[in-house]
Amino acid sequence: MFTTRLIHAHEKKVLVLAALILFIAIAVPASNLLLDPGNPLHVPSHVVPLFGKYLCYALLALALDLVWGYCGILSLGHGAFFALGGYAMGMYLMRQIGARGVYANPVLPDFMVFLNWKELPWYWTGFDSFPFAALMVLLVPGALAFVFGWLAFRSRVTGVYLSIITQAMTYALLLAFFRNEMGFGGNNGLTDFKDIIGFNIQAPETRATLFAITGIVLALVLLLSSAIVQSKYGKVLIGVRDAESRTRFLGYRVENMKLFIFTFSAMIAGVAGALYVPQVGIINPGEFAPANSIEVVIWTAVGGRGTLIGPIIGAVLVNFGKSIFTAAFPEFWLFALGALFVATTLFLPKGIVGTIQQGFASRRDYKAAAEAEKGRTVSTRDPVDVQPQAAE
Amino acid sequence: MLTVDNINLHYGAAQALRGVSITAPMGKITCVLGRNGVGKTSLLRAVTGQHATSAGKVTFNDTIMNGMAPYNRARLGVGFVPQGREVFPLLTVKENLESGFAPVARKDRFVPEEIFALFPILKSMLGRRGGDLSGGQQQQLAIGRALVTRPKILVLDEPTEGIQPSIIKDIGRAIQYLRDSTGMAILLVEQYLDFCRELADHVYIMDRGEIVHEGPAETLDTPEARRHLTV
Amino acid sequence: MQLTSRTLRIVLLFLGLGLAFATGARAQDALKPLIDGLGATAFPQKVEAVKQLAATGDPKVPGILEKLSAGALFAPKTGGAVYLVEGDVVSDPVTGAPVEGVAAGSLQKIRLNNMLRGAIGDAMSQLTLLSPDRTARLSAAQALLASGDTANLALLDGALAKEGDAEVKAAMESARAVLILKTDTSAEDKKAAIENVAARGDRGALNILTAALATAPPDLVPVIQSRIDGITSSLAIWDVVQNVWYGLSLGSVLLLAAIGLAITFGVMGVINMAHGEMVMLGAYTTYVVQQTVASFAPGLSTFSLAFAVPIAFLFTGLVGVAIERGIIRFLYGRPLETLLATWGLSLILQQTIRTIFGPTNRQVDNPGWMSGTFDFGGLAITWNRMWIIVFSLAVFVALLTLLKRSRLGLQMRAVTQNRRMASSMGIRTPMVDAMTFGLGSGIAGIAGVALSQIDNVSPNLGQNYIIDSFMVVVFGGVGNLWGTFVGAMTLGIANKFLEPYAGAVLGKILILVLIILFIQRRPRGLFALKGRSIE
Amino acid sequence: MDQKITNSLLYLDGVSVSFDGFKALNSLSFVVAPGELRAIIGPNGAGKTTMMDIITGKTRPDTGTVYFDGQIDLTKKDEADIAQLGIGRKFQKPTVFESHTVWDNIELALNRKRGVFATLFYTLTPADKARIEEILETVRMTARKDHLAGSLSHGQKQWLEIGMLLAQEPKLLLVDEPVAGMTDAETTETAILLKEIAKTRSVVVVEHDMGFIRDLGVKVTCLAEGSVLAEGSIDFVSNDPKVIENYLGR
Amino acid sequence: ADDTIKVGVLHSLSGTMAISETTLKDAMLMLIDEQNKKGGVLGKKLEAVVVDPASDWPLFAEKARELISVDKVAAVFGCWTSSSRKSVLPVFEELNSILFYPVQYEGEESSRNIFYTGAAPNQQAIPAVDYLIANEGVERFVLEGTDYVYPRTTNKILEAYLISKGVAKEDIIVNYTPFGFSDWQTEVAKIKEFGSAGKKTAVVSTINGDANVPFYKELGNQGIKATDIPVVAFSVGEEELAGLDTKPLVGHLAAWNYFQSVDAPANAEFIKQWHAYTKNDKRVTNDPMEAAYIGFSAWVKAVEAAGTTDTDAVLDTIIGTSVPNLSGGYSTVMPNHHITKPVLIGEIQADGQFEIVQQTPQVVGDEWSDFLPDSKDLISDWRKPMSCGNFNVATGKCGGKGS
Ligand SMILES: Nc1ncnc2c1ncn2[C@@H]1O[C@H](COP(=O)(O)OP(=O)(O)OP(=O)(O)O)[C@@H](O)[C@H]1O
Ligand SMILES: Nc1ncnc2c1ncn2[C@@H]1O[C@H](COP(=O)(O)OP(=O)(O)OP(=O)(O)O)[C@@H](O)[C@H]1O
Ligand SMILES: NC(N)=O
Ligand SMILES: [Mg+2]
Ligand SMILES: [Mg+2]
Repeated sequence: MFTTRLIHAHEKKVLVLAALILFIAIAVPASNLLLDPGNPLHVPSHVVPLFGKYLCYALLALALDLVWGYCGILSLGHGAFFALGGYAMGMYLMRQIGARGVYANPVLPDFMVFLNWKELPWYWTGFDSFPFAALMVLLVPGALAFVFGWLAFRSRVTGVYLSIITQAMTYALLLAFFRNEMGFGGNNGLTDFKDIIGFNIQAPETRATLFAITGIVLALVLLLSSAIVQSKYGKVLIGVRDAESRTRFLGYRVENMKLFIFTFSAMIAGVAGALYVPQVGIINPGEFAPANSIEVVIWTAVGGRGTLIGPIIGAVLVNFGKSIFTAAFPEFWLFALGALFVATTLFLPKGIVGTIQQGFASRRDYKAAAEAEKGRTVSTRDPVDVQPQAAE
Repeated sequence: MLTVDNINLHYGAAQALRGVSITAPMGKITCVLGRNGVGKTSLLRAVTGQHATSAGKVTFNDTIMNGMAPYNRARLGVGFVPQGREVFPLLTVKENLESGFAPVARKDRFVPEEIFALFPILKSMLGRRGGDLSGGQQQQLAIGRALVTRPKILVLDEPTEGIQPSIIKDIGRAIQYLRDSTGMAILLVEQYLDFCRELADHVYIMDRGEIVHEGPAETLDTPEARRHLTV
Repeated sequence: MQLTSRTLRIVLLFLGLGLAFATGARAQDALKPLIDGLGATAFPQKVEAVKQLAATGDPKVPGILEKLSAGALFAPKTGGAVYLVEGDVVSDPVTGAPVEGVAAGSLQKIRLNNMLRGAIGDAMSQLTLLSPDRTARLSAAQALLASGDTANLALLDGALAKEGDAEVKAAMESARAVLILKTDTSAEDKKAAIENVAARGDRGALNILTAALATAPPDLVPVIQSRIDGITSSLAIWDVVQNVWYGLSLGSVLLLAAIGLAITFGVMGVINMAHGEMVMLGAYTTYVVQQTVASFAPGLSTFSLAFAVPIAFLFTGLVGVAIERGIIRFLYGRPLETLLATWGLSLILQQTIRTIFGPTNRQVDNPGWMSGTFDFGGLAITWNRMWIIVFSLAVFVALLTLLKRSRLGLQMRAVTQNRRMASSMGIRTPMVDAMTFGLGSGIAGIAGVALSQIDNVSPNLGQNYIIDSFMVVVFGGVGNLWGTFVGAMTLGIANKFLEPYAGAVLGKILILVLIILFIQRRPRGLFALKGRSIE
Repeated sequence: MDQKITNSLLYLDGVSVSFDGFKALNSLSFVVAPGELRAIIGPNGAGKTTMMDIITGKTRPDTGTVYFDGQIDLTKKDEADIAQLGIGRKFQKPTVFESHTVWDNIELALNRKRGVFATLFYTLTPADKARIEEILETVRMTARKDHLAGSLSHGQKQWLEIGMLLAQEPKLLLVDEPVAGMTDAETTETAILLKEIAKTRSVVVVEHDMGFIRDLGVKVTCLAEGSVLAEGSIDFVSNDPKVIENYLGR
Repeated sequence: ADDTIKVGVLHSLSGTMAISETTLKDAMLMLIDEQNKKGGVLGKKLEAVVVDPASDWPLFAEKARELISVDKVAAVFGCWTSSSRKSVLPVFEELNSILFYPVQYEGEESSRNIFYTGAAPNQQAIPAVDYLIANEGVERFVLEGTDYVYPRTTNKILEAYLISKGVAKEDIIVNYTPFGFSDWQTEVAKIKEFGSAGKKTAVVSTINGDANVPFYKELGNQGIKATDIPVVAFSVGEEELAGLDTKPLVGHLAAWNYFQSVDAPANAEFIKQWHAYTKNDKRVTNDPMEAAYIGFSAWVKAVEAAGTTDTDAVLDTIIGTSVPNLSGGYSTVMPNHHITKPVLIGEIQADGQFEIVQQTPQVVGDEWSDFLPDSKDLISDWRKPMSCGNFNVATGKCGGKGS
């Protein structure tokens, strides 16, 4: 039943975007591998991991939007789940290096060797197996989100208080992962990977495949998310976002509602991180930096929160811009990026997608109003907050 | 005197007022009635400047108020008791009242004793936060607060909502007293027919964003007026 | 060490004999080879030479050592004869007579290092122990106490016998007690010395007693042990006091950093990510003011901080007003979007400062009255921390008064709770909004003035405080100034109690975890707003 | 005593609650029988809304017992539990989901399984659809079913909230000032509606509109200063000198 | 265009590292400018391609890839933190390009495609503690560092080294603080306490970047003078001192391979160029700038020798290349991709400069520390036929220690 809804109940836009992503997921790698470099349609090799990175960010932004846009939980710590997923993958990749490290130690990664570690810490066990690592990619962020959410939602921590403790969480993890004693390579993190399930991680084919997988995962998660937000559960989430206590008085267990989406979202973020690491080639504690999590919020806001398409567009656009600007105007790109953020808030108050949607909606309304005017019946869909001075 | 001349008001695409004109003379109580959602509150928003009008003119004592910010209207003497009370929830009762000092001259920056005479409960709860009051207490506070600004016209949106009968009577008496003693204009939106009938000098009835009836209070009982007030 | 003091004693002995019949000229002859020893290439040799010079007791020596300190003594690169070089004039360091035939260019300044500077200091104190100048004697006695070199015992005994000034005498007694404990003397003497040392009660005394314990005769052991225990327990108490003080001091920094945010975020609800940059602007204002004062009115340099406070307040306040009018005012009712806009703004402000002042740190000096320490019981209190605490309290009280007592304060709160209704009450909301944001920014600016005294003045300054500031405001309870105050102090003190045990990194992690857990208990912060209106 | 608890749907005894030292409820005792429609009046600040807060789990009493449907101790339950037990509430200040349509507001209120997975896999059955349409008809919102609730006028929100209450199909309805801001005609309608509802369940209604109370024609409790001042028929209560003194005025 | 040779400059111009790295970007632009004045390389002008990796490590990898694949640069000069170097290392190996890394680091790395022109621990840390023991009579050590890999490794090496020198274990404490740490009260008090035990104590500081200013301010305020407890730092140079009032800090030390105060004609010329280029005669020079200078000169010389910028050819010719450094001698690129240079110990002066108190002869950078058990048998030699970054002299095989 759920699967049928997966196909039927989506908004058309979402289906179109999912199809587009799938197309890109296939077309980009195909063009990179099959077309020769002279061909105008050829996608150069360095672009593949770059766009792969954007897709991972899009997945992360989508995950954040599920909790923020739809449930009103402004998580300033989603980067933590992303990073944990990334570390789980990174640990697997580290173990794959085997005796090819500089010290040729078949068990210990190099950074442990030169800091005199004698044996692999217990929490590294199992990471030589891909299925285990893949499971951990979901379980570690999921479990952290579950425990964190269980505590916080049960205690009814909401609003900025929740935001700030999620920030505290990622900040604490940042400091912890910086510590060399943690056994995750300190600030250098995990890097210099060799291969993934037996394939050379630097081979164009592997890159192309990773890209395709990322695209497919993004499309699937988009459809899944769409099914979720279209369901009655999705409506309850919006209810929680707008009037939490009212939802409670209707008999919904708000804490469970939040916990489910928070955990789900954390797992998606973990998957995004896991896909990210082999494509960029490094995972280090910098990913836990509070600023990174804030940036995710910003991509989402730029694209349009509370829409499924918005975060994807926002993440890709902002990061694409960042890639271009940092090379084109290395000294001034922060002005451009900063101005983009300010301008978005001022001129596109609901983000890119949100504003476009609203534009369509109000065109429809004005048409309907004009119709109604002829028939003299007040029957229009009233946009809610268009007054110049909305009260809070 | 307040004159509203042929105004329109829109919420986005939806039109809430269509060519509404009313007058509220000084020293008189003018009452606007109508069913839910016909545009009464919208009319008051147009008068107090909380929402822009898209056509028409609003004048008070020969000053054209179109485009004027609410605080400047308050300085002209427009006092407002909104629907839903809108007291400042985290300010104490005393501070809520004092928030009305903004538009008044320095010498008038005190809370007139009549307010406490009218609503004794406020005096006993000066230190409590506005948001903690009961609904009816908040309504009393909202009226008291508007009076602190020494308005020349008092605009009230369903002031009896949620208030106990004895105090409704007091409010009625107070409104009359204010009209008679200060000569201020009073513009009252009400659902409570008996209350209106007793107080009003002049009534308007609205329906679907338009004025559909006007006349002295007695005309409320005409079948034509009744028709607009029943479902 | 051992060797050095033995040689020194021999030299001293020799000196005692020698001085009796030495003539001025002979002494000069004796000095010359010692002075040339200063020209050695290795520092230990130079140190030895200084010691020997001091041991001569020759009145010329202090002058020569001063020249050495000032970098006026030169020697050939490979070592050898030492000359005094002033400008292009090369002269004999002892007689001051010009020396012909030696070019200043062929010589190299005799390098000093810390060990050599220390040796010079010791030598000077030996030589000035009998100086007629009281302060010179006092500092000489203190230096002897610090060096604890037993070779000076005889010297000290001699000086003590002549000393008339009580304070200097006490200092000498202390120094002597330290030396006594290191030598073999009578039990009586030692006992007195133990009491003298123990009376100091500080960590240095503890170390001396602990060292003495190892070599003490058995009958003195219990006495020493009991003194050690006494000092240890009083030190433990002072440790706690010290942690509290450090905590308050950290707390006051957090308070300063957060208090502007308590207005723009706590009162207005603007998620002000550019708050840190306002602090940074304040710090740069301090820099500019200091530079300006230094170049136009150098005499007023000590007061440049005092000028910086109002100027930073006005400047950042105006920037705040401009931001509010230009951006924030379009965002009321959309609090989350202020996050996006102010984040963008913070990037722009950082890069602007980077473009104007460059990416590196700017130097802001501490005025004299903000440098150094004073002792309070067993506590060494640094002046700059002290003033920052006082300053932060003053800012807090002023702000509290403004918000609670002034008309503007009332209007600010009314506007931020219900802007539309406030307007209908006749409150000029645009003015109040601009003033409120300006005030919060201005306060952030003066926080920057204070922070410039203890931290980097760099474009990244603000980034270092923004997270902590939000933590403090939220931990204390949004919208409550007292919450911010108590929150800052609590976090400061908790941090300083954890740090010695857990280390700085783990300590900070623990603080974050504690904040997370604390919020579970009090989901609306320390000073939660309670009541019906809070859903 | 036990008998009284088991025979009642709602049973409050000795309930007190104070805020910063102010006693909002003072040893209040109050019983509602199954199928009873009960009106509550009382001066502003008497504690009527606070009593509803206690019953629905929003506020915890300092002392006293609150039982529902026999032996269920409501003071041990939270809001969601209590709602699931079958207690529905309309707030004094209308609260609806502003960014949902009128239809979705009703759909969310509908009395169906409320777990995460139940809602995730929920599909709108024809029966549910019919039920929602029926409710929309009852509260006269059919024409506005696709409007966002945020764009409704004050009175329209009141109606929507009554609709949501109906959709919840609770055993006990707590209705706080339902006719505030309604015209006289609508007030009469509401009275009829509530009486209709009370045929199958219990209703507690708080109002200041004495005409409306009279229309209901049921037992009236008058609260004052946190406890019961008078109880009985409307004529009995409205002639009580204390009630006149404290509430009705002269 | 084909008539220019592109050179990548990969330093953060924003974010936390901008404070250190921006200067290196400027220095590189100046060097390239000067080279072009001399006619460029191989008859072609050099063209700098500057990008901003924004202190974000994955972005370093992305930008490195872009420089090599899109801009087709002949070599890249860049990175500051080890993390950023670790991030780009696989990219340089994969795309076979060259990186010159100009900052002192922890060692324990050797890549065919990277040249380490900053100091390895034996070119900075070890001579510094030698100096403390010999010339300051220090017997007790506080190893104070920022909590990351460079200090951790350096301190591991130093601990082993000190113990081998006969320093007692209880006379060494190691302490770490987070990045950007600013409240030093407790830490400094701890140092003071540790130093009050009667033995001469010194602090060996691997405190990084921003945290130094508040650290020294606190030292000054708590009245710790260099004559009491000297601090020798490995990350504090002229640039860091520019943000500090150094009067209370006179006598504290730093160990580098270059100080601006070096008295050598090459240095005077360099400083002159720098002041002219930046149009600011207050701008200071520092050690990483010298390292960048050496790396750049060696690359130019190697390219001229190879007659091409082709990576493999340059990798061959550059080994053994000797270029003047700024301390008056020559630095040679060694087969292990590290260079030779003297170690200088300087004391902070009131004017923010260093007074050089000791200078060693040339020291060869040692990538694999002799004081770590797992690397003492390793050497690196990128000449043919060995061509190995981790040759094990004990087993005689390339490829690390094995076990
Ligand atoms: N903020 C808003 N956005 C969009 N539409 C609105 C808004 N406020 C009111 N409306 C619409 O405008 C019309 C008039 O509303 P108004 O609030 O003026 O009615 P009213 O006469 O005051 O009703 P009531 O008696 O229920 O208070 C209604 O149809 C309502 O749906
Ligand atoms: N959180 C609180 N803090 C302080 N006082 C409170 C709080 N909640 C309620 N009160 C007080 O308790 C009393 C009872 O309030 P309640 O809202 O129950 O009255 P009510 O009977 O519903 O009145 P109304 O008819 O005006 O709605 C009031 O005096 C109110 O001010
Ligand atoms: N290599 C360094 N200093 O990180
Ligand atoms: Mg209305
Ligand atoms: Mg009530």
